[in-house]
Amino acid sequence: MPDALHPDNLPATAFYLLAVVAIVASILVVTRRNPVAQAMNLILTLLSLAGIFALLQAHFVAAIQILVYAGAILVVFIFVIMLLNLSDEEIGPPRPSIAKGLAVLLVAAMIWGAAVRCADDVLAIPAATLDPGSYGTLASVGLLIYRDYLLAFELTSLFILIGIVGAVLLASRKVSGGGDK
Amino acid sequence: MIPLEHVILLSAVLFGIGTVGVLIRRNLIAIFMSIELMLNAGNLAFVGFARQYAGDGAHAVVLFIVVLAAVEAAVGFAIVVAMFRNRGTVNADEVNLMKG
Amino acid sequence: MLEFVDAHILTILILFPVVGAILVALVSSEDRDLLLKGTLGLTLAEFLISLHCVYRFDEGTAAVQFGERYRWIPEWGVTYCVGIDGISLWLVLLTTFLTPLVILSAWHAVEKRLKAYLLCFLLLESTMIGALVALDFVLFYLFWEAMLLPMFLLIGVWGGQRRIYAAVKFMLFTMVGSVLMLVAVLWLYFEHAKVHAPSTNLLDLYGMSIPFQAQCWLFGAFALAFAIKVPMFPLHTWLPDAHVEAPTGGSVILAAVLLKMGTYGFMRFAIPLFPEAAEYFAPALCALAVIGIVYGALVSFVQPDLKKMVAYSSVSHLGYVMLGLFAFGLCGAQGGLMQMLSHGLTTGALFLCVGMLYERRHTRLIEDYGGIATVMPHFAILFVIITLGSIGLPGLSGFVAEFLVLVGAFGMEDRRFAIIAGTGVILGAMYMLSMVQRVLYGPTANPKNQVLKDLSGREIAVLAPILVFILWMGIQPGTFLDRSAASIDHWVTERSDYRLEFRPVRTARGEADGEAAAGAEFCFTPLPLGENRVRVGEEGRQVALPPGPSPDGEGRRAGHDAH
Amino acid sequence: MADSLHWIPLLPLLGALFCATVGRLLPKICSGVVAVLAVGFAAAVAFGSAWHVHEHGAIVSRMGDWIAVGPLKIGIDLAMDPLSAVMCAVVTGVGFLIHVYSLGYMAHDAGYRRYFAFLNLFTFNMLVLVLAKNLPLLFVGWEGVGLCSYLLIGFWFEDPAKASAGKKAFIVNRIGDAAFVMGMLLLFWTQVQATGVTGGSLDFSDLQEKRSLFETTSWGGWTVGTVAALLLFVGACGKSAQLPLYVWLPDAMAGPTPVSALIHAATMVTAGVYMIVRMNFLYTGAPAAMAVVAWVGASTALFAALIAITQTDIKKVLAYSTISQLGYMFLAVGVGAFSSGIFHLTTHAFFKGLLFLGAGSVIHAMSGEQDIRKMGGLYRMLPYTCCTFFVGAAAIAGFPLLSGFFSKDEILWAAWQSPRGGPALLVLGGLTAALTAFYMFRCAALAFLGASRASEEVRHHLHESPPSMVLPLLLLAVLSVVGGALGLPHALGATNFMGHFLEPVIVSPVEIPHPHTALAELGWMGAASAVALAGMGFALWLYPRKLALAESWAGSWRRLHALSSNKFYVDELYLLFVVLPLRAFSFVCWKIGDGLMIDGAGVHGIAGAVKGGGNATTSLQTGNVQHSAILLWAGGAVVLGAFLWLGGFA
Repeated sequence: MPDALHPDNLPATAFYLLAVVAIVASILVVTRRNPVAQAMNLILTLLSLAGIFALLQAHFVAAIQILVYAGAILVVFIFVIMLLNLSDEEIGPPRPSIAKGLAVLLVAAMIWGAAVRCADDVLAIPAATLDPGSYGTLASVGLLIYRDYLLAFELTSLFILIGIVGAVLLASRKVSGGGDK
Repeated sequence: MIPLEHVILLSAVLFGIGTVGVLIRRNLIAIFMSIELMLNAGNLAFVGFARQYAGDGAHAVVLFIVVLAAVEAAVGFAIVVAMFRNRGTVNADEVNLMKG
Repeated sequence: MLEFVDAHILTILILFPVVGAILVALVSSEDRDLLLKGTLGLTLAEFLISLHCVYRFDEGTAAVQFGERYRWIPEWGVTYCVGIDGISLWLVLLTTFLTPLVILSAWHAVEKRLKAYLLCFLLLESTMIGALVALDFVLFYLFWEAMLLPMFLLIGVWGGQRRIYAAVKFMLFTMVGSVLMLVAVLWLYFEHAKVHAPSTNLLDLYGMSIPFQAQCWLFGAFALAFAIKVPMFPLHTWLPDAHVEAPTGGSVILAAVLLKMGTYGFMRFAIPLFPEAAEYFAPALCALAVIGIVYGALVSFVQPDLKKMVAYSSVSHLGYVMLGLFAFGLCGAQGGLMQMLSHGLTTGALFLCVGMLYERRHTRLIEDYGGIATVMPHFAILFVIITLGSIGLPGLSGFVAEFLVLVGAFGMEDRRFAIIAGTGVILGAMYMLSMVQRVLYGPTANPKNQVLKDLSGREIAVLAPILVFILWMGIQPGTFLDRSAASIDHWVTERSDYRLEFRPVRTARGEADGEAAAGAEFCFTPLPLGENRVRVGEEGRQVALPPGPSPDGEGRRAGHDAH
Repeated sequence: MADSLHWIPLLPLLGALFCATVGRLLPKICSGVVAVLAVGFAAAVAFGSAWHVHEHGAIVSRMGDWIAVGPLKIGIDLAMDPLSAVMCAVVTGVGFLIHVYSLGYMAHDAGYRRYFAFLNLFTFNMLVLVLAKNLPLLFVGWEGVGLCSYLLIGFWFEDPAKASAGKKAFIVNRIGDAAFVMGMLLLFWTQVQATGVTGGSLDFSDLQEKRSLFETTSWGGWTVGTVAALLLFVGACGKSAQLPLYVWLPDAMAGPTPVSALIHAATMVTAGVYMIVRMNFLYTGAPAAMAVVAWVGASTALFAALIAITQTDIKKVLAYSTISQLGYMFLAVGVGAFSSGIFHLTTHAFFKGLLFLGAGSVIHAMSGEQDIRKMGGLYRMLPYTCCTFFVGAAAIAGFPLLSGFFSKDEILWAAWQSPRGGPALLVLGGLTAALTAFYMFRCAALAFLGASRASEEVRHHLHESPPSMVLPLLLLAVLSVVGGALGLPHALGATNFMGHFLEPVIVSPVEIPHPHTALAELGWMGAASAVALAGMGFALWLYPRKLALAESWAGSWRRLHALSSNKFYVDELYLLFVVLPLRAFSFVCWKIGDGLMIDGAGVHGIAGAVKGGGNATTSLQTGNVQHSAILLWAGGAVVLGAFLWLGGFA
């Protein structure tokens, strides 16, 4: 039996598996022309990430990821795509102009450079041992939210309110008359 | 045991792909999706580090980021809908009122 | 009351027009008569006050008189310090003398927005006097920039067709120069603050010894700022445009006083502060001055426009002033000062005459005129006398000034400047007389000229006082020269280590020579009682005074006679 | 009389002020009379002071100081020594006669008051010039007379030609004056540099004492004395219309004739000679300068005489004759015969004033006609004018025993015998004497003798001038005849009064040997009168009757005649080589210097550059969202990169 499936390094192989899935899916999100295909691939990416979260002991976050992110936000995505009944985007292939390509390469190189530069001195700090019971669980994160970060939490509610008002205002038919053309 | 640098690497790659999506795609919806990707890459990095240094505070932050993503999607789509109704297109190139 | 006026005469001279301006602002703009009469009254009162200044002026000393020094921003050592000496006395007189005449000349000339026009002049007068008497760099710079605003408005609002272009050009030219000057001032300030107590007071900065290399840069900055204002040869193109577009009153004050700010700046700031650099650059600046003389004369020879011609002649006349100053001789400097006054009077009067012609014919082109003498004999007589004064006919002010400048310039080791400046005298006669002939003599062919009416009583009243002074300066220049002799002599002989003794005004209250005023540290920021009062001595040494009543004995005597 | 010196110039000044101000209100005749009286009283005081000077020597009157700055001290001081006594007498005497003459001449002219105001102002300035005790005050009078000649030449300023003649006169004088100032400054600074700050003074007496200083210090290769003398001589050329700067005098005839008589014959033009005689110590110390003076004088004399013989305008003939006679005076001064120069100046004032006034009365009678070809046969209608004119012509030609004969004879003798002179100068002088006799009598004959060539209605208006004009003519005629007595040579047993009177003024006189025996003197006088009579005879023989012969001669030497009558095209040359290039150069300075270089390149250039820069950056602002995103990223990347490269997080 290959050591990959060996019980104590099972999580690592799971992680790599999920990582590959996430990367492939996100590439597809970016390159597919059909919006629905894009959405589906995005959902796949999110789910794989949720898996990774779980592997990293962030169980609550993984749950939230699946529930809120994949479940709610992506549904809205699909809903809007259906509402606008978008046809395939454009006939021609996505025309990545050289400038944009260069910019992307530059950015990727930057991020990789940053990662490498800080990786060695950051990673020098030894990994802390975790107490699986109390880490990443609903209880611990809940405590955090309602004790340490209470203000931030309340602010998010305000944040959401503004979002709702904005969305309603922008999208409502009455205001659209303001459009000039 | 998942090595941290791989998690960070994954996060960087996802973030890069998201950026490419934002810069290349002409369709606003595609741009929004790419932004979602970038946000998720961020979340992954948070969780990765949290796992390494047992700082579960990051989980709260990830939560807030998810909220942010939600609100952003909502407002974004409102704009897209308004624009679609006015301009009949969601193509980013046609919308250049801000020309200098 | 008189004692108060005596003690603060210069501040009064500066603030009186501002208060006047406020009063005039209250008058309704329909009531033209009251506006004009009121402003005229105010400016005449200002002139009387300045006469008082001349009367009380002590010829014997080169010290700064009627001095007032108050602490303005103690932290940085910025003082409100004003004083007048032989160099600035007559320029202040010129300002206060000409402004009422300009108001008188604007009786019918200005129709639209008369009130704003008069306000501009009152503010202009106050800022000009401020700049002339300020002895603190911050104060001087404030007035130096404030002076531009009213003139900018005068040219920009009441000007001719291309007034906006001219006003902006005038503003930018001066701004560029003064910004560089500001940099130099800051350098000086910080250099001074290293050794002495921080102070922007000119009297303290005079004593500084600056390495030659730095002196050259600083002198360059100051010289550029003032050369633009003078205007010297390559930097003069703003003057003809500003003059052509400015209203009559504006161009009179611009020519008579604003141009003198440049030469006054050289005399007060650039040369005394950086003597070695001044000596080093003297040949170059003399060359520019001489080129200016010939170039100004030649170009005004072919000008079709009267005002532009007189403007270029100003470039030529002020070339003489610069030549006089940089000859570093007593005759040269006195000649320069006289030329400043004589040019102020003659060119001011010329602009007034051109204004009178413009008021009648609304054109400035010489070929539109011809044979004016037959139609307007009084005007012709006055115009010819003023022109002769301007080209330096002996017996009129121009000759005394130019002769002294030539004597001064001839004393320099390189006599070529004097010889070329001498030819300037010929060119001067050429362009002025050819202009007089084309305007006054010949047949009055143009029908519009035949119906022109001669000068009214008011217009003669405008020109007559100027003529009196032109004759007075020509026949008896002693009255003007003697008052500035001590200061100029001090300026010439002690140029390498130039210091000015600061003499506050003599209060009649029996105080021995104004100690009370010197000791009293009245300042805008009230001092907490008992705090150790610091009095900045003349040399910038901090003389710490024991708290309590004004000191007697050692402290006072040390401060007073150690100039 | 000693302390009333300052009244001499002040009286005409008060007269001028009266005419200019109060006179405007009173009837015309008042200002005329006041002006005449002012000059009359001035003449009286002048003669009184002259007599006092003759008896007791120089008088000085100080009236405060004018400019006192450091080393430079100039006082308003007047002084009368024998030289200024003679000049004062001439100026006020001839001036008075011309003022009386003007009463009639200008009787019906509109600008009557203005004319007399200017004439009095001129007399004031001339007297200041003559009586000044220091060089700057002399210069004040010098420029003052220049101004008055400008005002009087352009008196009828409605006519542009006359106005520009006035302007031309002033500008040419100004060129001379600029050199004069340079000379003054040189003298002043040489003293200051030699004796330290306090040493500078421009009083004639001080200059006289320091003359050795001028001969020793050198500047630019020559001695200071020579350079200063030459500079002052250029000023004199400007004022006394010598060769390079004479062009203004013929045009100055545009002024009223009495003005020409007073200013351009008797007084102003002689100011140059007076100045050189006043500065004789400077000139005797600079032989090179004296040689220049002599040769310029002689060549001007000949040059002007050559032009005068073909002139047709009566006043132009007299103008060129004046230039020629002035050339004589400079010749005399140039060879060191200062007193004979002044003597000729005096006699010249008499007969040239007479000739001009005669010409004036002819023009007055011919109602403005000045061309001698249209005159003729005036002896019938204008007997007095004719006689006096002929007397004047004879005097100037050098008719024996008249004033001109003696003064010119003395000059020719000096030119020949003086150590500074030479035979060449004598030849020039003699030739000019002959030409002078010829053109004077040509003009007189054409004007007065023979048949009248005037048009009918002009001939109808012919009338003798009123007494107020004729009286001065008679007086001047008498003076022209008797004038010679002032300087009778030794041969005729009289002491040379003028020579002795001016003795104290000449500091180190040039020794001119007198003719040894009476016989040599008589012989010399005979030769001189022979030359004069030849010229006169030839002219009288040729002109009234043989006009056609003269025309034919003129035809045969057409080019020569054209050359002379067109004044050797000097005016055109000046225009071509001085005025036009100057105007062109100034136009270039204005349009290219100011227009293109300073304004165009400098000011607008910079403004244009700034605007261009601004336009370039706007192209970055495309509306496209993605472009902005890229910019955002690029910026972020650069900043991050720089941060990391420079130090990173450590």
